[in-house]
Amino acid sequence: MKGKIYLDNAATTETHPEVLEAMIPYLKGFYGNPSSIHGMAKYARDARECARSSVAELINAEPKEIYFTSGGTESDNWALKSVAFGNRSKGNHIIVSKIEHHAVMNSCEFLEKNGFEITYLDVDEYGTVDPEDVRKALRPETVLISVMYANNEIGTIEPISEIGKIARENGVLFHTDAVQAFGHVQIDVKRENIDLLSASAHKLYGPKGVGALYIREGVKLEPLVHGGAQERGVRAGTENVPGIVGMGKAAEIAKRDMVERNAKETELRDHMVRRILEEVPFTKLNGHMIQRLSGNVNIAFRFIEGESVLMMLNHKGIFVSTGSACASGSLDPSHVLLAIGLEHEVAHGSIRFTLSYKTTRDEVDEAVDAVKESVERLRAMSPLYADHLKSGIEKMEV
Amino acid sequence: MKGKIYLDNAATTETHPEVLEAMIPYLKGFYGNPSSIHGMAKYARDARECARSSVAELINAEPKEIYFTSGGTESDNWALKSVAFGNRSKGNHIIVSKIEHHAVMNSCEFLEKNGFEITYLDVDEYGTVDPEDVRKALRPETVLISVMYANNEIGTIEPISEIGKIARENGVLFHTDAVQAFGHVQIDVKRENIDLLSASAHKLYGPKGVGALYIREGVKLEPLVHGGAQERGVRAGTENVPGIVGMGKAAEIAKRDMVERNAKETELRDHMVRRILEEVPFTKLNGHMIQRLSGNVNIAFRFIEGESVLMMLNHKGIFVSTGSACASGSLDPSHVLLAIGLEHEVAHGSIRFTLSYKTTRDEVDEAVDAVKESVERLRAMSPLYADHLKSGIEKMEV
Amino acid sequence: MYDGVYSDEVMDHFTNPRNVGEIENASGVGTVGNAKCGDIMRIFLDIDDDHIIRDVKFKTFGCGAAVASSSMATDMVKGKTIDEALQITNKAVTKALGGLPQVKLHCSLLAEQAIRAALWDYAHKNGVAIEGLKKPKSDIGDHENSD
Amino acid sequence: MYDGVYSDEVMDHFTNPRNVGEIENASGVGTVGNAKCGDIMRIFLDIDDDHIIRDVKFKTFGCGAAVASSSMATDMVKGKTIDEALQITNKAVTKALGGLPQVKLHCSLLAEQAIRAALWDYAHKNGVAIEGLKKPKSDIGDHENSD
Ligand SMILES: Cc1ncc(COP(=O)(O)O)c(C=O)c1O
Ligand SMILES: Cc1ncc(COP(=O)(O)O)c(C=O)c1O
Repeated sequence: MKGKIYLDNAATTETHPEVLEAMIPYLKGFYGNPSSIHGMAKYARDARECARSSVAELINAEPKEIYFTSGGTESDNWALKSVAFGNRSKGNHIIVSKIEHHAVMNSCEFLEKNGFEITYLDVDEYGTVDPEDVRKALRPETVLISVMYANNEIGTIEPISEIGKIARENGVLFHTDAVQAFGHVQIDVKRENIDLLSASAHKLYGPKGVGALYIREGVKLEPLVHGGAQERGVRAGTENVPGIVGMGKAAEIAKRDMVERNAKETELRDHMVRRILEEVPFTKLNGHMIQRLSGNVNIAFRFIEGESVLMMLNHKGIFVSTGSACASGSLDPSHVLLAIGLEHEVAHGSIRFTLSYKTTRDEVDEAVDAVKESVERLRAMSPLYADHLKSGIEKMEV
Repeated sequence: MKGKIYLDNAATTETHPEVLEAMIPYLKGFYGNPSSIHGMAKYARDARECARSSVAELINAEPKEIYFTSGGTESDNWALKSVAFGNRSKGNHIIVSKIEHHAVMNSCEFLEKNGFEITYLDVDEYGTVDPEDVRKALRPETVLISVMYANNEIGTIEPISEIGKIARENGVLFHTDAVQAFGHVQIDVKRENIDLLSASAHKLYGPKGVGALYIREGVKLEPLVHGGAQERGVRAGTENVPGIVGMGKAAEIAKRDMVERNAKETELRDHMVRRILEEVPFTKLNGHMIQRLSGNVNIAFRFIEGESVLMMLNHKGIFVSTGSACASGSLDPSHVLLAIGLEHEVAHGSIRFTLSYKTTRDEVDEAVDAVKESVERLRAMSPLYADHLKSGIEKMEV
Repeated sequence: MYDGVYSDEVMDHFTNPRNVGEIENASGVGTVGNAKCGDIMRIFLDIDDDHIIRDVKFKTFGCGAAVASSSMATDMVKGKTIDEALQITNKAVTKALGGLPQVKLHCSLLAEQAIRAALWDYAHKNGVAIEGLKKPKSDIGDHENSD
Repeated sequence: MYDGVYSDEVMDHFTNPRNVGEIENASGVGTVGNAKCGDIMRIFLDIDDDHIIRDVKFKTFGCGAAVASSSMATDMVKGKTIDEALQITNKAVTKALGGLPQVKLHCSLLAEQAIRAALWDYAHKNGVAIEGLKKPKSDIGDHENSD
């Protein structure tokens, strides 16, 4: 994709060349099934265990607390459903935030149909959960708290260690969907009292189709996928060895490069936000200004609809996103943008730009220029903008 | 792995060079998330749909009846659990065979814990299910029949179209675990009245970590994995695009080469069986002689234990298997070998050799020579063999 | 987002939309849709005494399909009589666009409705009756409190 | 099959097992395990009047760990007194083998039991009492009907 500017790294990332290089031997010669007994299995087994250690190290877990899955969605499903069904005798109440990913939201909806009660916590205008709200929502029958580490749309990083503390003090299990944070933010499952954590490789320059669930030692989960004795008997199925190796490598690189990547991305992010807010009228940054993923820029553009901006940018080889990729298929504005209090119209006019470690200042500048032009063109055709101009109010709150 | 002889292709296969070649672009430049709206997504989406068609064609299904999963195990879990929980109001009875893979067996065990009743059908000495037994096991509250297409240990191909007919006549859903048969045997879901079929790519020279569930049009399944709107809303999670492309390519090649591969494998298989039975005393072929996967040789060697044969062969660079790879971790002899009536001792002494389209006659001959030598050495250390010789019976039934 | 993607025709009408703009003192103006659903279309008609649509312009807030549908629909009614314009259904617009993704079909319906709303406005202002034309339902007027 | 794999020591004793064979008119023979579990070990001891184990042989039906445990255990008791031999536990065998996978630990236990069974047989035949030695439990005798 030469000459293209890819700013949709929260949807998925380009596999890092070192990651691909690490995977290739397991896609070729070392194809053994790790469960076999013979020599071909040993290579696969060693590689898998090496990857497990790299993933564990990135979040200060023990290797034996890492279980490989097919991705973030499966990890979320496994954590929520197995804790719920496994603790039915203890209680049927779960606490989540209103801005969780669909993998958590739709698992909750399924659990509601099966007799569970879910409290959906409000967030403030920046998308932050108030830990005190978590405490207040606790009931004797609460079996799980699940609050995402960082939001995939607006990039807000949640007060995880405060929530973890409340969960641990009250003897309630705490799961966090860290799909967007894993490898991008310094995570410490021990210090932050996290019992369960979901991660996915393809958001971190690793391959698609592989993820992990961290399960703190001592927490017992019924498998979501039953069968063979893989993953210590709790996640059956022949392991995606090349994928696992890729995830391990991506984790290893993330540990090595995180500080540098974050510094670079943060600078570009802030530059982009500044330019857009200064140069394009009637715009607003969605999400928290500081407690924010280093690669996330999410802007509300008034009077225009996001998909048409996206398509104009697409035409120029600039790839961005409106809501989260998986929310699509629906016409409703993002539940996250509504939860932070945006009007429907403003939610519809929001665009997410997500940077990678490879994004350059030139790319950002080119994207901002293209955004300005597209927004102007679309506003020129917008009846809402026309009405606004006629209303004579020159500046307005967005 | 030069100079090595890999005869464990039922555990997993080497990715076909054409498959890997097809995958590489999606591991590199075309990394878009199919759910995104921009141009990068289109490549991924087109490739995914092309793969879906190839998978569908191989079993005479429609592309829209194919749903990609993380592998055979997930497909089995999804089919069994969703049919069960989704039809609770209709009934709680399921019929399976005694020789199903652990993915099915352990899902059944989970369902039993959740109030379902499972009938485990006997098989005859060749591992064949009698369709009449299926009919007899039917109850008004039967919601699912699940019988595997071909067994992973002994290679026996089941009378699927007869069972499908009985299921359809009685209005009961029919699932078949075709992980070992997919692409190796001519399957026709329409003619054989199959409602649900599980497949896995890595058993067919495709990549690990991707599989499919065929769901006949009109059959509604609750997702096993909830979340985004992927796979028409029933299998959430960012798609493993390179894996899916690989599975598609593997299916395409299988369709093209099946007749030729089967002819070649069948000849080598029969040669191998003949040589072992003739040249090694006290041996027996496990499984059906004719209704058998073209690549499967499974032999019971009396008086010795399988793992030690395996290890001796391993020492010589010949890779084989005892029970199925995923059964391992347990010390019990294979449930399949017990189901066909083998004594424990004989079950413990059984070895599976599974060929690929690349296996040569020289490799087979070298393996047989090594088997002969290993079996002789181990019998020389076996107290059972010593006792047998002392008992003075020269030949005995095995 | 879609089962398929946009056709070349849609892309053409989106990137080079025809008839964008407003008509001062238009014979009829119709606005349909609401911001909650993410689509608002406003169509301006200039209709002469022979009931021929001499000119047509639109302004649209919405996705690519909404813009393309507005562009195509306005192109299709231009130069037609009112009766002919009433024959132009959302199906015809969709077909002319080379099809639309399932989830975007409502955009062509909005375009049909916007034209009818503008015709209604014309009929209402001029006190004429147009056979087969009903009062438009969804108007911009109620979008702020249609929640 | 295993969390880990076999150590080099295990592999060495498996591929080149020491003391394979039988002893004619042995002082004591012990057989433990059963075919159902996939392991049978038979140990032959040649014990002199000073209660020293002059020679030892084994025959084993079982996995790699079973063969290696038999080989290692026989090597360890060879030349020892009966009392010394009784000190050799499954832990010592496992350690000498450089460890065994969790699921294979019972193999070293079988080796310990086989030696004790052979010693019991010796004691029984010769009418001597060996302190700390109990009647062996699992014997080949009951393997056919132990289902
Ligand atoms: C018959 C059968 N079913 C299911 C499976 C599970 O497939 P996978 O390893 O792709 O999860 C296997 C192989 O392991 C198999 O042989
Ligand atoms: C916060 C969050 N959770 C879960 C997921 C699902 O992960 P995956 O696509 O690997 O299934 C995503 C991304 O799609 C995400 O951003």
